Amino acid sequence: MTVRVTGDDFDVGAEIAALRADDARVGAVVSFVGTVRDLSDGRAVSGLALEHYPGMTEKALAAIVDEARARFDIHDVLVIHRIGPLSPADQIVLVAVTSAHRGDAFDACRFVMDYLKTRAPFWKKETTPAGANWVDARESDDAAAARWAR
Amino acid sequence: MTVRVTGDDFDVGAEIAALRADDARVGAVVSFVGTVRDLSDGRAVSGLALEHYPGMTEKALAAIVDEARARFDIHDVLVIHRIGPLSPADQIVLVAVTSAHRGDAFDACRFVMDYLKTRAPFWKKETTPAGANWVDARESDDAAAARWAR
Amino acid sequence: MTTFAPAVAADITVDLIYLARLREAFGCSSESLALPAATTVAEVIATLVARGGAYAEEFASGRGVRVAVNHEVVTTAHRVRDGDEVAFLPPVTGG
Amino acid sequence: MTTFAPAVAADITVDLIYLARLREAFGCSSESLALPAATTVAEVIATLVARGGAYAEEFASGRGVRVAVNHEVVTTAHRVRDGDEVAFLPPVTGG
Repeated sequence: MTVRVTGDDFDVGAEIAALRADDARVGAVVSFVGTVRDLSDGRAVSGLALEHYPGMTEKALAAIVDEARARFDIHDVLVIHRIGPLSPADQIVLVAVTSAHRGDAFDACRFVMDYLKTRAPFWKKETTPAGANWVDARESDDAAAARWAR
Repeated sequence: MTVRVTGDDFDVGAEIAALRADDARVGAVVSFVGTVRDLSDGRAVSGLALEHYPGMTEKALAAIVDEARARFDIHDVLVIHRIGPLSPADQIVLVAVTSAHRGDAFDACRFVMDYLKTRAPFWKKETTPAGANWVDARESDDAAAARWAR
Repeated sequence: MTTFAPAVAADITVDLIYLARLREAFGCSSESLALPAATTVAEVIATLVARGGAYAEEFASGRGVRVAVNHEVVTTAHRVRDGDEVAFLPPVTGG
Repeated sequence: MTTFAPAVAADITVDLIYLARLREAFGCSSESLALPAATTVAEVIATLVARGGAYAEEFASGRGVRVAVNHEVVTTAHRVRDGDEVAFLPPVTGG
């Protein structure tokens, strides 16, 4: 398991290759890349600042990955989340999961994203023509995470 | 939409970057990479040969992508599938989907894979210690595709 | 003086394509087959099964062979036309 | 000669951490707060709300602030201990 919170951009291809590590037990790699949109709730977004809670954020991500490993038959998980100032089209987050079969890889990748969105301590501040605003949490994200309740 | 059937390996990072094309309307990129496992139904696999039906295979993949675009709110889809001889840990297939929000990207990527597995004319022949065998279709793949029936 | 021949069903020719396991089982990747006009896919298959051996075996029910005419999957009720490419596809296993 | 002081609740000190919107609203990222031992998170919040202004506003019900003690999310019934790091987290919006 690798969890990384960083101000630096990441290379999706290199990260996925490192996660796979040419392990021939792996048959499926599902990845999610989140990117900065230039539109948020109908407002133009010219920039984003991402803040976290050092120490707790890394632990929260590791706990989410542990939960995914307990629920799904997967080999490995990588989570990279950027912090600091970002521009439209910049990469924000990468979640990648390897497994023998695709069903578990898809489920686990989506699970990690749904939990990350609702449980990992990150906060976005958007710059719009109306000024800089802390982004409101989305009910649709709560609903997505609730689907995994059991 | 890009559909490619090729003997050549592909660069996941470069392909995803080209699909995103720094389009700031995109907020989510979900990708699936299928790789050659060295174990199939308990038998050691030393190699794989992938065959297709030139002309029909490309049309079948394009039809699957069209169906995904009709069902889900997505921006673009990329499908690359290799043919010819492959070794354990080699990349077989890449499906990548861009969209504004992650739900549609996850659904569409999984839909394309489930349909590709059951509808796209590709055939695998495995080399095992017992010789070379055409791989049997999996009932679990039919079940996965049937989940999308409507 | 002109003679009029009686109207008969014109013969057609189709190209049969055998893929993957079928190609190997039949030792053949494609062949041309002359048929009466309006022959159905079911009748094409019956013609092949009548050859016996690997043909009878591979087209036995439960083997899951699908038929594509000019790259589109069809039912066995589909009627083939002159020049059609009729392909026989074992269950697919890509991805 | 030895004197015995009556047993009293020992004071504790905790570090309060305000994150994101809360840090900006309070104009403060962290502070130390002395409290009676065994104070609950609910009582810590009540202490802050009593300051009025932005504190009363941001801790109003429905704002969805969560509390983490030493990096673990806790309920308002949780009792804080000396040296705890008590963080106040607005609804998260990462990913």
